[in-house]
Amino acid sequence: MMESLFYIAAVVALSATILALTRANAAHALIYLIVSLLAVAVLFFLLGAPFAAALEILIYAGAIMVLFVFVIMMLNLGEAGEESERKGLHPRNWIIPGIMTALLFMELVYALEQVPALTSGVAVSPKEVGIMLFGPYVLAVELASMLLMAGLVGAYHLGRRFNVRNVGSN
Amino acid sequence: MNIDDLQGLLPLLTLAAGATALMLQIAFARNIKLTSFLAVATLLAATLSIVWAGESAPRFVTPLLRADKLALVFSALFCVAGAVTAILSMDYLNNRGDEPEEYFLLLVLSTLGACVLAYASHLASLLLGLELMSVSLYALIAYPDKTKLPLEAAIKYLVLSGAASATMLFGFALLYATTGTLQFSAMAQQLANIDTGNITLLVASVMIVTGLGFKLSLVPFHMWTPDVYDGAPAPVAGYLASVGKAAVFVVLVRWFIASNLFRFSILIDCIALLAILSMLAGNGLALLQTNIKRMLAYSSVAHMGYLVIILVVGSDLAHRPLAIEAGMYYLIAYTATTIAAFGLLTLLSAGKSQKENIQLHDVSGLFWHQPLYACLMLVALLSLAGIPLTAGFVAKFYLISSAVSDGRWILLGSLAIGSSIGIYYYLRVVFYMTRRVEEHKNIPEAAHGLIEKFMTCTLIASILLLGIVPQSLMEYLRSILQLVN
Amino acid sequence: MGGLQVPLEHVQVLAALLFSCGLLGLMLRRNIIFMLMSLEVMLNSAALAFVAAGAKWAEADGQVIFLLILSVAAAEISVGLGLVLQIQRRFKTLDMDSANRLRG
Amino acid sequence: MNSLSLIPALPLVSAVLLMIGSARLSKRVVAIFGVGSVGLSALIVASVAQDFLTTGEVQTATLWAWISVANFTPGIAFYIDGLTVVMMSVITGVGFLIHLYSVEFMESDESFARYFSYMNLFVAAMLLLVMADNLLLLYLGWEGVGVCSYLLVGFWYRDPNNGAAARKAFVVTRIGDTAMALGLFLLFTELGTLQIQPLMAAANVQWSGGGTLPVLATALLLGGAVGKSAQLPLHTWLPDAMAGPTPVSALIHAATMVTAGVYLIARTHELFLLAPATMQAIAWLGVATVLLAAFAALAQNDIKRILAYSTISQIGYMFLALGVGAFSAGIFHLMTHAFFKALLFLGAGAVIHCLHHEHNIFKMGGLRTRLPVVFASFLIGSAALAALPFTSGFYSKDSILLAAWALPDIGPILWAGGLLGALITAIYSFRLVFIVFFGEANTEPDKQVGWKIAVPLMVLCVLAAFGGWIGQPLSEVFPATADFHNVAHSVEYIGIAIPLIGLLIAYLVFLGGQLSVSKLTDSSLGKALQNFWRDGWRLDALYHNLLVRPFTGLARLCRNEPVDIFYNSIVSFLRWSHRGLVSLQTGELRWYATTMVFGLLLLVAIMLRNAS
Amino acid sequence: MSLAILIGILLVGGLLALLADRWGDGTPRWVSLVTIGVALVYLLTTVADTAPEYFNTTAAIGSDWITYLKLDWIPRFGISFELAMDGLSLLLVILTLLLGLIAVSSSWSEIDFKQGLFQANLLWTLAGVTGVFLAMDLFLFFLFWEVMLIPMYLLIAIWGHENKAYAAMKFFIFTQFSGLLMLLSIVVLAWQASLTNGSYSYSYFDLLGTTLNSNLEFWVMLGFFLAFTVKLPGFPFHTWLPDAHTQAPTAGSVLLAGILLKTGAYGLLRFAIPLFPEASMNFAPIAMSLGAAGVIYGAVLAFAQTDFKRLVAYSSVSHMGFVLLGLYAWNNIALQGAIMQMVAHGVSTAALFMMAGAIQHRLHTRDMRRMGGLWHDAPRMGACALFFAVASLGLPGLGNFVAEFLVLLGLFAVNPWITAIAALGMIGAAIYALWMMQLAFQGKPEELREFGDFGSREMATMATMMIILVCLGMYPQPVLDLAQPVLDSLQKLTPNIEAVVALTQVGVMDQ
Repeated sequence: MMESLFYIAAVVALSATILALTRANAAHALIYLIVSLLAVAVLFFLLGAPFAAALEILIYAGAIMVLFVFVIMMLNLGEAGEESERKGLHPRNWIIPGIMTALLFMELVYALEQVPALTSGVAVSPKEVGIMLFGPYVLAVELASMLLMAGLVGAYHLGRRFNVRNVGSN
Repeated sequence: MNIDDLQGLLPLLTLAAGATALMLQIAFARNIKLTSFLAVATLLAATLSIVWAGESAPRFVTPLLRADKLALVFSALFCVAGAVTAILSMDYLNNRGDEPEEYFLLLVLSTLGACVLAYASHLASLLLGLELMSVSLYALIAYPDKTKLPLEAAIKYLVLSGAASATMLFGFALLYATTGTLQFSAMAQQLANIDTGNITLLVASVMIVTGLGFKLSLVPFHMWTPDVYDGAPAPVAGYLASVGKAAVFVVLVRWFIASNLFRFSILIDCIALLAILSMLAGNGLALLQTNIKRMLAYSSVAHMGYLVIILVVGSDLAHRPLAIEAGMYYLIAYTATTIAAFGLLTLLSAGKSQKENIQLHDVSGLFWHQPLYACLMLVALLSLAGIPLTAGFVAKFYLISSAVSDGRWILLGSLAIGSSIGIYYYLRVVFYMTRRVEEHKNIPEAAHGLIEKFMTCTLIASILLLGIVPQSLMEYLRSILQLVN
Repeated sequence: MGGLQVPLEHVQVLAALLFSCGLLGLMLRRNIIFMLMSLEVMLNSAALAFVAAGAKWAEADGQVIFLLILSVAAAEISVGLGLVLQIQRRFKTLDMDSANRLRG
Repeated sequence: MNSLSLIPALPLVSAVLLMIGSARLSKRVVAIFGVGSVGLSALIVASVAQDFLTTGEVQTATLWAWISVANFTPGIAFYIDGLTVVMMSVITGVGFLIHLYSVEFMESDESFARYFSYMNLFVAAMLLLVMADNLLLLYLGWEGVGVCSYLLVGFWYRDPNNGAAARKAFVVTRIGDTAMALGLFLLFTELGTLQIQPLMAAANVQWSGGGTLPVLATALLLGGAVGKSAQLPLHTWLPDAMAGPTPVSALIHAATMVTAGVYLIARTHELFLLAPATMQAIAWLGVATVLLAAFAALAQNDIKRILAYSTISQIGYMFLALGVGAFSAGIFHLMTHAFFKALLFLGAGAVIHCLHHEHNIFKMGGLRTRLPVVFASFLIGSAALAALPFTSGFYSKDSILLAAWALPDIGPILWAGGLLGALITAIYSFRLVFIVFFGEANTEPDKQVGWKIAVPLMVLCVLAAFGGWIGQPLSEVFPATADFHNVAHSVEYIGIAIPLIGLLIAYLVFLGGQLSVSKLTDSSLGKALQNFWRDGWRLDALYHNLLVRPFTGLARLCRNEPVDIFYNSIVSFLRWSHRGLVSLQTGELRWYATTMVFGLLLLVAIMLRNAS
Repeated sequence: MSLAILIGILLVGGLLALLADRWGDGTPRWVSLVTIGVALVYLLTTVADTAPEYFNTTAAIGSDWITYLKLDWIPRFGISFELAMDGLSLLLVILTLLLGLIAVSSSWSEIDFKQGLFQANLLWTLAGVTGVFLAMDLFLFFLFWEVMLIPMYLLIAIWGHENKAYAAMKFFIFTQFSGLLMLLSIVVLAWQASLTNGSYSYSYFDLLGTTLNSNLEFWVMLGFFLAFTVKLPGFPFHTWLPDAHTQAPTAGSVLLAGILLKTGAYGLLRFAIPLFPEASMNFAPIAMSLGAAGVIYGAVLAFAQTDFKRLVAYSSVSHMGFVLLGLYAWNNIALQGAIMQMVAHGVSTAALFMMAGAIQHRLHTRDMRRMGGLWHDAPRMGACALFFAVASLGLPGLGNFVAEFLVLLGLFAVNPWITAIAALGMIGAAIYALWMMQLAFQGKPEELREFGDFGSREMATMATMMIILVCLGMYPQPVLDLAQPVLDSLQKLTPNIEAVVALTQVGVMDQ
């Protein structure tokens, strides 16, 4: 049961990702991406990481994707860009990236064959994670806050002017 | 965590506190003078704090950070470099755009990231340090808001750097899957039992090397370098080229030493390959550049190629101390030199003319109308070219000494060829600077404050001092590295 | 919970697949929004690999790192999207092939 | 000792002073310095010679140690024996007369001081050459006279032809000099010294006669001698060297410098005696040169070129003498030749001087009455040159021919060759006299000779006529030659008769007209032969095609530095690779990502390849 | 200490000259002149104090140094500030300072742009060259070796002629690349020595006896050889020289030809041969062949040139070929010849370059096809040119002859065939030297040409050089005596040399 659930989720995640990355319409792509993230959240859950699964949904699918949505809406990316995007996805453009990706994937798979052991399936509860976070990783949390501050300040500085002076000189 | 631990982290704490203070100050009252003063003060205070921090070193502060002399020395270096960048940027920012205050905040945050990298002894702190530094840099690169180039540079850097980080993270994950630990020294114990032919481990290492190699802009992960340097504001480019690379290199060396990755000879061979490619391609790419920033970018590719030689040499335990010492010296010399070279570009483009891309003909005749700045450039270029009496020469000598003792002839040959090509493009700048007055027309407006002059003299002096009396620094590095090992 | 009997290998292969998809997107797409999405996919795949490895060792470290990756992704994307706004404003396009002044 | 060093020092100092003060000194002062210094030298030489003749002692003097490295210790040192005395006397004596002559000859030249400076320098160098006690100092003088010759041949530097002639003179002799230098290296390396007397002593001890080393060493020295003395095959410079002022030709290219080769061989004759093969080669070279130059002289129209070829020919006799071992005879002919050839040149100079620098003999004629002094001197000089009986040339040439005859095996052939040369010598010398001084007058002289020209001419006339009776103190220097007195009288008679026959032929052809050669000369073969001889057997053209053109061609080919092609190709490669690399930097984000993936792919592939 | 002061005087003088630009228009050149004069006087007085002992000792190596100075510098690598002077260095330092004076004189009226900086660079070049001749620590030696290039580079790049960028760059890259190889060699040598000694040292004296395996020794020797041969310059590494000479200002050419080239010869003599005696000996046939090739090639190309300075430059190539021959013939006579050639060539070529500079200053061309008949306009100049032309073709009685003769004489004992080939260079020298005279000074003078003859300053300079050359030619013994102890000690260092010489000897002996 669990196993089949895992494989279903995996297929969903993969196909949703592929679809997301091949859409011409950004909004559609975003929806697929969210689906993919949700599928990954299921995987997390199945792997015994409920805390991660929750965060995946809350922050990734929730917060970060909303940012995307916000930007897409704001820029009003609609039909106008679609045509050129479709052109960009012409099969001819697929050849080199496709081959390289396939090669890389095969190399990785080959390398991963040697990863030993099976999953224990032991769940790690949010409590244990919390203890770690405020134990050995306390400084990491602090640093993450600094990182987010940097992101915040950067995003503020870059984003704040968008509507005020829309018409740039060059 | 006790008070001694905190004492060991003093530079980080100072920077973090400074950053918070800056943020608050900006939030409540925008005042560029105050902000810049505060930022410089923070950076200098962090520099000075290593004196006290050193008293409690070496120690682990949580598994994530290791406060030892090496970390402190490089923290100090990064803070000084940050301070110099901040000072040099003042005039530049005054003439560029509005709301310049966040610039200093981001600079402090970026320096914090670099210092974290110097302290890192855990993949988590490595990740955070790297990202903190990078994320701040993305914003710094795109900071001026009147032209397109910074934006383009920033987005290129962001996307590629993100991909590199993801690759590195994937490598971490594989590493973690194989060894079950994230801490460098614990990893060493696990790795000791692992066969040197373990594919997963090797692939993981290679992915991490890719990620870090990207930051160091080793060939073939160097493509972004010229575009980003070119588009970024000169002071930021200088900071990125010096601190941005030195921090990554320090952590790379730490990781290699602590978890003894030198055992994996095939990995070392890969690094040697990257080194050779970087030395040759970097110099080849720089050869006919007329844009000085791009030229410096390619030259930094080559210099990183020289630098990673020491990782190769370090694979032999007998020569590792010398190699690491050489690498550390090289980093310091390179940082000083790069800051100086880009500092000059900053000063030259500080004027209101808003000229961002300094071309060769823009420095034409610089010797005659800005002798002091020209001297700075001359010294910096000679140091980059590795001419005696400059820091760059002693560093290169150090590097060669270590490589010779390990008999790495192919690397040395590439270094010799690369350096000789390098002389051409460095000297070309010198030649342009010495062109007669009548031969050039457009003189860029240069900054001419007292502070700038003072900074120029200081930079010249530091490069020359490192080149003429290197003994005390050598001894100091030697002593602290013995402790580290 | 627990009792999932899937080889770790399979999870890793899935992560590798997702990672490759991310790279593919990066190499294929010209629109910066899609590039950022690809980036998200790559980071997400790394996170998946971490969580799987954490599950293997039954340690919390995997999830802690996941959390950190999450914050990294958030920070990167926020700055990235800020840049996207500016690019749209300056270049009037999000096509990175045409927003290309720096070269050579 | 002091007086010895003064001999070369006086002209040297005078030369330097004249060079420094050339712009300021008046012509009179210049003349006093120039002539006076040589005159003083001549006086000192006379006293030295007097001493020598009375005491018969060899004098030596060392001024200072020149170089001292390991066992190489040549000094600035002189060695005066009979040979040196003869040479010094000729140089300073004839030199003085020619200097005096020059004062009038060069009167109107603006570079008067420069001229005398060079001339004095030449005399000094020549004196060093003959006085040197070691071969290095000799070499110094040897090269010194070469440079002076160069300077004086190219004295009128505005005409590029003169410059070319001067350079030719220097370079051709330099070829010989280089051989000679190699000879010196060989001698020093093998024998450990360059001091002439010890060297010859050592050679006699260490070397067996006829060995390879003596032959090699002497052959190399001979190379130098051949170059300097304008013998086959390095004689081509001398006719061209006539571009210089005529007194220069008289002094350098007739009386002194060109005989330096003869002097060198005579000086080191003990070495040559150890190498019979070289000796024989010298003899053959001598005869060949005698004939070749004599025929060439026969076809010349330029008065100075006739004399130049004649000089080559006469030195050929000297070489013949040396080659057959008659060193005294060679030196004797050297001296008499100095007298009569200087006389002829000075006479020719006087003709040229009086005829607005006309050189072509066919444009002269009938000068017998107009320039009587010159005619007299020419007559006497030609007689001596043709070796008419009882002139100085007769005695010297006769002894050479007799010595050649006396040589076993090849002697008669050499003798016959020399005799044929003598015949032609007589023909061409009187051809010159008859054409220039008899017959129709084609040009009027615009001036007469003054006393400064006349006096030297007359003195030289006397010497040329009676110089054959001057004894030479050479018996100590050279080994005694074979006794000629038992030579058949017929040989002697033939030797006396041949020049007279030559004179007769010349008379019949050029003056009397009884014997017409026009049929011969007008035939195509005759014309061709005439041109062939006039061009000096076309050796110049041969050398030009064989040596000069390849050299200049090579130089032209290399002008733009062929080695740079190699370095430039490196540069081109770098540029090319730079362009290639830069073209990868397209600025496209997707492409950059692709390269990153490529790099990753590559690294992983390396890992997999090596791990598996 | 005195040696450091000597270098210090020149460095400080350079700074003063730089500042002197503010004090008045012509001041820098006076500062420069005085500085070199002071340095020369200082050197001579110091030497006069200590030298007598030097010349009296016939003692072993190490004690035959006139003065010696050693200060710790970078103990980490056993690097010290080690200066020492023996007869050879003394000779070359005197030559350096002397030619420094001449260079100042030749730049007297030529330079009107940034005179202070010009003189400063000139003095700093001199300081660097002096350092090269005195340094006994290989690291220090390398430092001076490289550093002197920078002021030289600036001299060419700033005050050079039309194609200065190319020339300066070529000069710098050639010397830098070979210098880098030498640095590698130095480091390898020091490292090998440290394996046996236990600690790093870059001191010449510590490295002298180092034994390397023969393969490594060859490569290390080659590194040194290349660096020095490029500087010398030996065929086929000479191509930077004609360009650099042609484009440099007169004073630059004078320095370049007069002393910079000598550093290469000095390096071979001081370092390359003594440090690696066996490898050098095995390499000698190749080195000598290169030398002979250089002699011939230089002579042929000199003849082919139409540019006055280029011609002189190629003649330098030819002359320095003799130095290479002399050094690798490796016997007393040839070595003395090589040293003599260094001095004599320094003077004669410097004079010719000065001549070329003077002509260019007056005619604004170096193309000899556009000259001709200059003797008429400037007889003094012509006489000087003639003197130095015949000096450079090796006229006996002048210094160059003594040098060439000794070289060939010594070489003949080692290899007669190479001697014979090199001797052809004497003919070549005659051809190009006289050709130069013909093109520039003889022939038809152009009418209506304003062409000033040498003034008294120039004549004084020229006369000095003439007197030096005549002295060298007629009484070279002081120079030979000065160098002899050095050569003696070198020969002591390599007792097995004679055996090797016997092996490489080809020729007459066997016949």
